[in-house]
Parts: sequence; structure tokens; C-alpha cells
Amino acid sequence: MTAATTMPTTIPATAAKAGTVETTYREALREAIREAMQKDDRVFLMGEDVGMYGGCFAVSLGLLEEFGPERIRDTPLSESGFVGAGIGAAIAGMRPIVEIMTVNFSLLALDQILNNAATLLHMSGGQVHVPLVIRMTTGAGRQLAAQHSHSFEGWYAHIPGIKVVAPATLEDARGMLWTALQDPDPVLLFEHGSLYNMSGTLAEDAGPVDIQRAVVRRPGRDLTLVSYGGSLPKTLAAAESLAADGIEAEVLDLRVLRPLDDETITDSVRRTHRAVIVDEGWRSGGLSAEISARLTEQCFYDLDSPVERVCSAEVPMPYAKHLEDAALPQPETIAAAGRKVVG
Amino acid sequence: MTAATTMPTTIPATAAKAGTVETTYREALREAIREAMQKDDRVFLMGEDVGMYGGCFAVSLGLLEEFGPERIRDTPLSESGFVGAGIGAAIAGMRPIVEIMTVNFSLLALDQILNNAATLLHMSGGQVHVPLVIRMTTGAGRQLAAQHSHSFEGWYAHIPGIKVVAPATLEDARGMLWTALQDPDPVLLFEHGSLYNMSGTLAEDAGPVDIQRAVVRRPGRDLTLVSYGGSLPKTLAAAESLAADGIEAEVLDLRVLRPLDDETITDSVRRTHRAVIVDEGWRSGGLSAEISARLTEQCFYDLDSPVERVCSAEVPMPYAKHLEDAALPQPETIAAAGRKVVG
Amino acid sequence: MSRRPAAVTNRSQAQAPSPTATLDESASRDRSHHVSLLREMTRIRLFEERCVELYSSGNIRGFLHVAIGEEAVAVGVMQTLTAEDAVVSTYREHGHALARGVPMDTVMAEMYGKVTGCSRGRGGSMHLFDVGRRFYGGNAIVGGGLPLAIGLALADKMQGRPAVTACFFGDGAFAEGEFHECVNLAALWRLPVLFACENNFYAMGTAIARAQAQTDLALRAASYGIASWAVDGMDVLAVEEASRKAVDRIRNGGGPCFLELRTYRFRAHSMYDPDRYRDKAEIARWKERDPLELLARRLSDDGTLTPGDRENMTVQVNAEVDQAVQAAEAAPFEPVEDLTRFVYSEPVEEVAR
Amino acid sequence: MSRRPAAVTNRSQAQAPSPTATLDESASRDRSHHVSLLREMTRIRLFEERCVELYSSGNIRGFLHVAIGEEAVAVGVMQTLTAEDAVVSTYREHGHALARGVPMDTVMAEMYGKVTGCSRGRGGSMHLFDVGRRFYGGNAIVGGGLPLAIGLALADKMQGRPAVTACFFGDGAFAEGEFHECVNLAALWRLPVLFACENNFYAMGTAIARAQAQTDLALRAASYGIASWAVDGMDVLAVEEASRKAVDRIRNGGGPCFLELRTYRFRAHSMYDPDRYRDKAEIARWKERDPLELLARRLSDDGTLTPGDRENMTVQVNAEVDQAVQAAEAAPFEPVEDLTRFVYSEPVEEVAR
Ligand SMILES: Cc1ncc(C[n+]2csc(CCOP(=O)(O)OP(=O)(O)O)c2C)c(N)n1
Ligand SMILES: Cc1ncc(C[n+]2csc(CCOP(=O)(O)OP(=O)(O)O)c2C)c(N)n1
Ligand SMILES: [Mg+2]
Ligand SMILES: [Mg+2]
Repeated sequence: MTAATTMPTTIPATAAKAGTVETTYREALREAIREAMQKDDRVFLMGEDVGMYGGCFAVSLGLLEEFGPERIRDTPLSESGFVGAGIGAAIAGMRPIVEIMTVNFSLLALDQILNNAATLLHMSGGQVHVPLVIRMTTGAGRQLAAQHSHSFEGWYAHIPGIKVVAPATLEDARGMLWTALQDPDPVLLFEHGSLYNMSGTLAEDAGPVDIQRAVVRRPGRDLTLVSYGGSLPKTLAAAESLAADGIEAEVLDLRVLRPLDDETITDSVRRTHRAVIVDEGWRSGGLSAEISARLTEQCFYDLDSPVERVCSAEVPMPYAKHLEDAALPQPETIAAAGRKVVG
Repeated sequence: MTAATTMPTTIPATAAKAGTVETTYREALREAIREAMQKDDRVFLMGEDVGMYGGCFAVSLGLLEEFGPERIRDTPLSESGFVGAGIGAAIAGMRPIVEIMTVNFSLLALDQILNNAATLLHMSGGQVHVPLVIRMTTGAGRQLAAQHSHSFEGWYAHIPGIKVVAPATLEDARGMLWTALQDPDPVLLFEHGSLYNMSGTLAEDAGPVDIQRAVVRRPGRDLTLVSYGGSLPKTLAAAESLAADGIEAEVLDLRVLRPLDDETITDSVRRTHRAVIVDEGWRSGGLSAEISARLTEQCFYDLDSPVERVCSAEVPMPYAKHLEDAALPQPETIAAAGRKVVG
Repeated sequence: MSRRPAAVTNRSQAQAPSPTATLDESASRDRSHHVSLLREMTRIRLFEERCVELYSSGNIRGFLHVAIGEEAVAVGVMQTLTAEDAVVSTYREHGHALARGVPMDTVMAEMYGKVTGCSRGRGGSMHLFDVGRRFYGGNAIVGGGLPLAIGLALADKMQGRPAVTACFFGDGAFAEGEFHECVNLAALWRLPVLFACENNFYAMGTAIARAQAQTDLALRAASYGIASWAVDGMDVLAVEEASRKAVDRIRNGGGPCFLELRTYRFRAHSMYDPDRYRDKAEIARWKERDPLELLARRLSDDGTLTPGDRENMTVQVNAEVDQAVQAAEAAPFEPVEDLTRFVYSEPVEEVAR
Repeated sequence: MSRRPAAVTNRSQAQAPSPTATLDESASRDRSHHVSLLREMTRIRLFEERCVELYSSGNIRGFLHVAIGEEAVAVGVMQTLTAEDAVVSTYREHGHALARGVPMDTVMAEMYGKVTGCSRGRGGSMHLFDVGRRFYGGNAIVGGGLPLAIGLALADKMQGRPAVTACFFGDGAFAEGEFHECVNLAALWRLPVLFACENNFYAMGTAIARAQAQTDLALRAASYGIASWAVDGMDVLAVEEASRKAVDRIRNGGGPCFLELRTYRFRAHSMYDPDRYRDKAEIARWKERDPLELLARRLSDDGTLTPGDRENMTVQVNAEVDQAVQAAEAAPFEPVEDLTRFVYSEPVEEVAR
């Protein structure tokens, strides 16, 4: 395992011991890249418009000036080519961070991700390691319509040979990258587009976090709300509204979508006996299905009611705001599902 | 809905009324293509080596001679290009059958399938219909190793806007294509590589079958084995071995992976109270997870034991036969899971 | 008025048809035609300027990419297409849609996400569709429209229709693998496709020289064995002339053609883009070749258009834009119950097909 | 012996280096070197002929693609690479692996699926790996190795290593979008990549003229702005000469080069292929240019090799093949409990890294 195994699970900012700084999810991601570039000269960032433009969502703004065009490497529009180049570079000793602007475009590189990155170690009989990190923006909520709003992180979590992480907090935005870079295998890191502007305080000395465990973001005894990424804030809001009704929901943040941290999930559900899974991905065959199936397999006799799922409507995302809102999990729909399993 | 809605569910060959012919899965697929080409001059077949070579698995052998190079259209190695061309041709009034040699290569065309074929109708507000059929070979069992052995049909079933079918019998190999071609939306048809040589009898007048319903391939009262495609023969074999132990398994053939026929599945499980899902896809986040989740949602209180899954090991498929065998669902592992849920 | 033949550089390996033989001189000689070109470009310009305002005021959301400065490309090419021809476009497609004849009020309603929009409000700025006018969108995957376009052309060809499919895409899309696959397929099968490459020298913040090893795109395209020209994309007459030559050739069975339409976007890539990567002087230089002003100057020089005429045209077009905005504001949203419609085709439509 | 410069056609747009300046004349003048070339080609030929037998007898399974007839390409190119250079190959890669120095017994054991195989039996014929020799597989997605290759080259370049990455791929792969993306990237970033295109004129059953609108692949590659040559791929000396020129150029910072190595497979695409699509006469014509016989004839003409020498060589190589088969048959399979190993890296390896 990686050095990260011994690292503590991420903790809420409020518990930070050292001094704190005001920051945003975007800045925390940028700090993580900067630190990795400083600490390890094998690390470089490659992708469309990461340099001169400053990153399509401004994550890498300023890094070109700091590290130069070799290490903050703008690419042409050639997703398969440059993702594959990241794989090759990882094999030959570099520690590339490849950025794909939006998860939809990653489909153009999926052959490389699945048939090469995820597969080379196995089909070479253990010889070819691919220590690559791929970052992408995921998710809806900004009226970007059907070709810019997908949530495929759960779909990617189907693939053996890769790891999938989804930071939902400032700590994880700051800390997951370094740990992912230490991992000898490909790690896909999904940044939810609606979180970039999320602000808050972060410990001044915030650093690497584990990429193995789910965590409880809000304790509760009556039911478990399983969530991650862009759905976490909505799920916490739903928990508040349930609390107003006297229902105490425990909120889990999966953090790592592959491999799933079964232990933390089942621990919680064995206590609460009820679960709702919140996933912005489509419902059928999504990550929510896997968690539901595992709960059946692992704590069938602990469940007091059927596991519920709150997912995106199974539609390509519409542009119009009222339709997009209706298509996505919302605090109200999450809370309603919570009431249903408790009730 | 399509004309197919009123068609009867496919029935076992033994019940055929008219004269019968000896045939194979491969020949049945070929006959289906031939008939479609004869009946509708908007139909054409396009893909790598479908013509001069005779089809990489000889499905289209002889069709070039019969229909000429315009309608049996060999393409260069350009999966994204020619799958997208099939989408465009479907939009403009043709009824293309696009063949992708093997499901692994379809990843190169996934952007076109997901971002265009599955999405155009919705994002055009209902204007752009894509009556396209894409055929591909899926599955392992022939020692083709990690880049030619995947089962992604369940993964494709995650995508709204497309339909996914998987013929497991001669009747379905013969009858699904025509119905798929009548569908106004994209249909993906998955042929399991291990079935091509399957032989048997087929009604002389075998024709179109529905692409909506799952069917019971073997009735039973003690548990339900849910299966499809290349796993069906293995599942039927497992049912025989369970029968030898006095356990009567009902075997379902899903036939259609999207949209799933919930009714037939839950009908069976409500009777048997126990279920094992057999799916050659990887387990985590696969189709088996979705069925398990739905069983929880739809018949939680009917279940006498947790739903089990028998899937492929979560590895890129190894070449060596003993490892490949160990990686795949087998009659023994299916039967063992059956005993477990009954026991 | 000069014909500016120098603006069209023949990059074809194949022998190009003689310009005199294939160019429709009469059309471009027609003064009223020139005025209509200016009006079309003005419609696009004022529509998009209004969109920028409406974006700032929050009436339009999502991504908004305007083509201000590039109007001559859309208008010039569209002149050469018939109603039977097909168009495939990009996410920077308001101009293509308007020039193709998609009514301005349906386009504006789409920007507002209203059910009266040309995509019922589901598409927004990046996904304008009008199948009745064979306008097949509006694709926000860079290069994603290219395979569709060759498929449309294939179907037209197989069904014996004399239609041409014009596919617009940018210099950035040229780097995508799909471009390579599609140009080869079109050339191999001699499909009736016009590859209309809008080279505005940037893909978001990436200048072409930082994305392409060989920046002469017309030369590159010619290597596939197709006729290929580089064109001054700021000169609507040059665009029309080149496009007519290409479309005639295609329609006459000459196989696909490639036009590199050299143009420039005067504004940032999208409303999110602070445009840090371009030199102000470069932008200013290109603005001197504003396609509207270039044409207007000619029309005023040759006496076709008085300052008053121009003023009138602006007033009329602004009225059209006002009307489109009012209609969009007044229009209803789609009922939220209809969210899951159009994932699959509906029975009633099936019957009608 | 003639140098056959006519076999190398310069397609580069860039200025080509003068042949006399960059070719290593001494190596090809060396007779013993020529004999070793023949031996290497013979090793590949006899290894693959044995594989065909072993396939028929069921000892080898899965897909088997032999390169019989194409040996000069693998052997010629490998002469020009050092141990520090990297190689990326295809599913038709026995010859590349053997010529690169991957021991024959590990390759044969891999065909048998044994744990002593160069990929522990997990890869089989299509996935031979030997990272110690910088032989990075064995890729069965057509074109799938190209992005890897440019990435390897990028890493070498960024780390200041003087290595060159040679990437083999076929005429069929040329049509894939990844080819386009990768050649452009390599050219743009001046990466040390040798694009070694094995043009055997067919992709499975599809003749090149039915797949490529422009069949002159070297010309097409040159359009990306890289040095590009078409080479007689049946003449191992011509291949070596061209490859040396290209590799020298690449190593000296000249950017990527493209070689179109014109060759032919004497047998069907795979063991499943009934080869219905090729003319018997065409095959016979190419067999007259069998690369082994071409070289052997020269060596016999210039007195380097007697018939006895040739016979001896065959006996020795056959003994090597026999030995490899025996070792493979005797070797164990991997324990089935190890099935799920190598999906993720193992801790012990992590420590060693
Ligand atoms: C496949 C894909 N990759 C990246 C993007 C993000 N993106 C949107 S527009 C654009 C630049 C495209 O440039 P170009 O093709 O020149 O068109 P222009 O915007 O200049 O009109 C990029 C990178 C995308 N939409 N699709
Ligand atoms: C992406 C992809 N598409 C299709 C195939 C099936 N296939 C295997 S080899 C081959 C022909 C490749 O031809 P070429 O590149 O010329 O190599 P050659 O076999 O002639 O050496 C095809 C179509 C594949 N393996 N990968
Ligand atoms: Mg551009
Ligand atoms: Mg070939």
C-alpha cells in the first residue's frame, strides 16, 4: 500500500489545530498542484488550456508563470492522445497530472483509460505500473445542458485497475492530490463544478489526506444518508431539515468511489438500520445501485426498510433551469426519501 | 411504441409449430441481416471487414456478394468516424446496422454513442430521431485476453436514450434485429462470442420477436436465477445441477438490458423469494448491482435471503485458460450461489 | 468592386475547376444581394450583442459563445446552400442558425430556455436545432459534429438526393482524431460534404501555433486527397465565392471539399473567459477588418448604401431583436412534468414518421 | 552488394539529412552483421512457423497473428536502437519482441500461458512485455500503442534521457484518430519518436486503397511537418539504413520521423482468417521477395554464406525453438489463487520503486 495508509482520515476544518486560512475549493486544488510541483519534479500538469488560459475553471491560474510551459503543458484538443501520453509518461518515470476539462470529453479518452491505464499492469504480468492522476470536472447545476453536465465518476468506478476519488470538502480538495500521486496506480479525481467557488477555512498546514476511507460528516442515529462530491452539501442540508422534524440522519461522504470503503458504510447502516443513497449519476446501473446491492449482501438482516436511492433523472441534462433543477437530487427530494425510509 | 409491442414473447424452439431448420446463432444473425436488407432498402450494414473479409466472426459472410459494396460497406479502422456516420445516416432516413467488431473497440466510439446517439433527441427537444442499430461482439471465454474479452453491455445499459438487447437463443438471434430496426431510437445489440457456434433448430418461419420482455427459460419454485446472453447456457446448466439436489431453480433470460423488464423479474422473485443474478460483467457497479438494488426496492419484504451475485472477477481478463475460467461465472459457481441462498 | 481573387488560395492536390466556369458571378454582382449579406451579418451581430447583455442580466445562462467578428463565414457559406442541403454546427452557432433561416425568435426563446425555443429550451445556446431546415445542431463536443455530417451526406448520397452537407468546425477541432477519420472517410467514399473550418487562430486560449505542428490547415486537408482552399473569412464575398465553387464541385460529384475560413473572434471565447492570452494590438488589428464594416465600406464606396440606409438597417434589425426578446420573455416554460420526454421517441411521432 | 538507395524515398517536407553524413556505413559493410541479420530473421520465422503448428495442435490459443514475410521490418529497425530506447508494438509482435532481445523461451512460455512467460501467461500472443528491455507491449487495440509511445518519449525528453521510442503500427492504424492526434503532438513537441508504420497493404481483409483516400502514407505523414520516408520493407538493409537515418535525426533533436515500411504478410491475418480477399498471384509475387531469401541470396552471391552455413543456421535456430517449446511445456501455470494479483500494484513492489 502507499504511504497514505497511515495517514489520518480528513477532519472537519473547525477542528484544525494550527492557524487557519480562508480559501476556496478551487484555490485548495491549485495549492495541491503547486505543492506537488514543488516537492517532486517528476510531477507536471497537462491538458487543454491549463496554461495560457489559466485552466477552463481557473484551477491552474498562475501556475504557468510559476513553473513554465514544460511542466504546465497546454495540449491541442486531442483527448485520447494526451491522456495516452500521460499514461506513457507515467510508465517512464514521470508523475503526470492530466486534466480533462469535463467528464463528457473523457469519453474520447476512455479507450486509453480502460484498455491501457487500467489494464497494462495486469496484462504485463505485473510489470507496467501507471502512476497517473487524471483530474476532471463533473456534474451539473450550471445549465450547461446535455453534453457538459454528466456525472460519470460512478460509472468509472466500475473499472478494475483504477481508483476513483471525489473531494467534497476543502480538506480533500487540498489533500487528495498528493496521496493520489504517491499511488502506483492510476487515480481519477473528480471535481464537481458546483464546488469550485465553495469557500471556508482550512488549516494553514493542511496537507495530504488518505484516499481510502469514507467519513461521517454528520453523526446521526435514525438513518444513513450516503453521499459524495457535489451532492454532499445538498445531503447535509437535507439532514438539517430532517433534524427539524426530529429525525437524526447520519451523513456519510464516500470520498473514494473505487474501491468503496464497505466497512464505514456498513458500520453506519448497522447502527441506523436504514439507508438512502444520494448520487448525482443516473440511477440505473450507477454507483447507487452498487452500494444498495452491497448493503443487501452485507447487512440484509440489519435493514429495517428497503434502501432508497436519490439520483438524477435518467435524461440527458436539459438547459432550462427549472428542468435541470427537477432532474437533480435536491435537499427536498433527499429529505423526502429520508422520511420515507424512517416512516 | 413500435409495432413489436404486440408481438409474442420468444418461445423455445421445441415449441415451434411450422417446419424447423437446423441452424446456428451465427447463421440466424446472418439471416436476420439478410431479411432486413431484402425487406427495407434503407437498411445497410457498415463496419470493419463486414464485406470482403466476410465479417470478423463470419456473421456477414456472403452478404457482400448478395447486396454489393454500397450496402455491405467496409470501413477503415475509424470507430468514432463510422459509428458517428451511422448516427448521421440514421437521422437522414437510412436504417444503418453498424458493426463494431468487439465491445472493447466501442470505447473509441463511446463519445458518439453517448454524447450524440443517446442525446440528440432530447437536446433537440424531440426533433432528431436516431433509428440506428449497433451490433457488437461481447464477452470472454476464448482466451483473447484483456483487450478483447470485456462484457460492457451492462455498462451501456446505464445510458438513457439507448436500448440494449442481448440475444441468448437462436430465436432471438434471428428475431431481435428486425424489431430493433423498427425502433425509432438507437438499439445496441450484443452478441456473445461464445454463442456464435451454438446450433439447434429454429422454426422455418421464425421472424421478429419483441425487444421488451424478459422470459422464463426454465420454470422453478425455489429460487430465481437471473441471467442473459453468454451466461444463459451456464445458468441453465447450473439449474440442472441444482435440480439433481432437489432444488428447482427458475431461470430468467433478461433479453433486454435497458429498459429492464422489472415486472417479469419481480413476478418470479415474489414467487421464489430468493434470487441469484448471473452477469459476466464486472461486479462493482455492473448490471447485477442494478437488478439487486431494484429487487430491494420492489420486493424487499418478499425476499427470504439476500440477493446474491455471480459475476466476473474484477480483473482485466487473463489469457491463460485456467485463469480465464476462474475469472468467469461457471455452472459450479452459479449452483453454489444458488445453494447458498436456498440453504 | 474588386473580386479579391487573391483571398482564395487553392491548396487542392486535385485539379481545381476554373473559377470562371464554376462561380456564379451574377449573384455577387447583384447589389441587392450585397445589401442582404450586410443585413444578415447585422442580424447576427446585433442578436449576439443583445445576448451578451442578456447574459450579464442573467436572462441567459450556461455557456454563451458568440461569433462576433466571424459573421462573414456563416453568411457567406449559407448563401451557397439550398433548402435541401444540410448543416451541422458547433456550440458557437447562433450565426449559422440565423443565416440558415432559423427564426430569430425561436433562437432567442431557446436562449431563455423557453418551450417556444427551437429546441424547446432543452438545448440552450450550444444546441440549436431546426430539423425542418436541416439544421442539425449545435454540438458542444469539439469535433463531435463531423461524424454526423459525413453520415448525413452518406444517407443523401445513398438515397440519390443531390444534397450537400456543410459542417462547421474550428481550428481546434482539426486536432481531434475524429477530424482525421471523417475527412478520410468522406474522401474515400466521395461524400458530398463541405468541411467549413472556421480558423479563428485560437481554440479557447490556445493559439494555433501552439496546437498544430503544421498551421497551414488547407495544406493539411489537401493531403487527404481532397480539394482545399484557404479563404479570407472576413470578406463575405470571398467566402461566398469560395463556398460556391466548393459546393458546386461537391454537388457535381467531385467529392468533399475543405475550406479554411480565416477569421477572428472579436470577443472572448465565452462569457467566462477573461481573454488573458491575446494581445490587445492583435485584436485591434483584426477589428480593422470587421466583416460588416468591410462590406459596408464597399457598398458605400460604390454608392449602393447611404449612411441613412445603414442606419435604417440597424433600426430594423434591432426591432427584430427586440421583438424576439419580448416574445421569449412572454413565452412559457415547458411543464416540469415533461422532464423525461424525448429520452425515447414517443408513439405519436412514430406513427407520423 | 548494392546499397539500394532507391528503396528509400524521401517524403519529408523538412530538409533531409544527407545520407552520407548520417548513415552508419560501417555496420552494414560488416559481413558478420549481415549474417546476424539473417539469423535474427530466421529466429522469427522459425519461431512463428512453430507457433502456427502449436496453434493447430491446441497448445497455443486465443488470437495468433504471425508476421511471416515481415521479418525485415522488425530486425532492421531494432538494429538501430540502443538498450535505453523504448519499443511499443502491436498484437503482431513476436518478431519485434524477439528482435528486441526478449528471450525466446519467455516468449514461447507466454504463448503457452505459463507463469514463466514474459507476461506471466496473462498476456498471451498479443501482449508480450519486457519492461527491463523497455519493450512496452503488445497492444491489441489498433492504434492504442501510439499515445503510449509519445508519452514514453515525452518522459524521456523531460528527464533529459537521450532515448528514442520506436512505435510499430500498421497501415490500418493510420486511419484511427489516435494516429492523427499523436503525430501532431509528437511533431508539435518535437518528441523523440520513430513512427514505424508497417504497411503490409491490408488491415485484416481491407486493402489499403479501400481504407485510405490517399494511399501514399509517407506523403500523408509528411504533411504534419515531420521527416518521412517510404522504405522497401522486404530489404532488411534498406530498413536498417532508413531507420538509422531516422533514429540519428531524432536523437539529435530533429523531432519525430515517420517510416512507411512497405511489406507483406505471407499468411492470413490470424489463424481464424481464411484469407478470401487476396489474390493468390499477389501473394506469390510478394513471396518472391521473401526478406530472408533476399538477404540470403546476397550473402551467398558475395560469398559470405555457403549453403552449409545456412543449413547450420537453421539447425541452430530450430534447436533454440525446440528448447523454448520444451521449457514452455515443462513450466508451471500460475496458481489460480493469484488471479486477482496485478489489478493494483502490490506493497512490496511499492517499496522497491
Ligand atoms: C471534446 C472537447 N474538448 C474540449 C472542449 C472544451 N472546449 C470548448 S470550445 C474549445 C475550443 C475549440 O476551439 P475551436 O475548434 O478552434 O473553435 P472556436 O471556439 O475557436 O470557435 C474547447 C477546448 C469541448 N467542448 N469538447
Ligand atoms: C480499435 C480496433 N479496431 C479493430 C480491431 C480488430 N483488428 C485487429 S487487427 C486489425 C487490422 C489492423 O491492420 P493493420 O493496422 O494494417 O495491421 P496488420 O494486422 O496489417 O499488421 C483489426 C481491424 C482492433 N484490434 N482494434
Ligand atoms: Mg478556433
Ligand atoms: Mg496492415
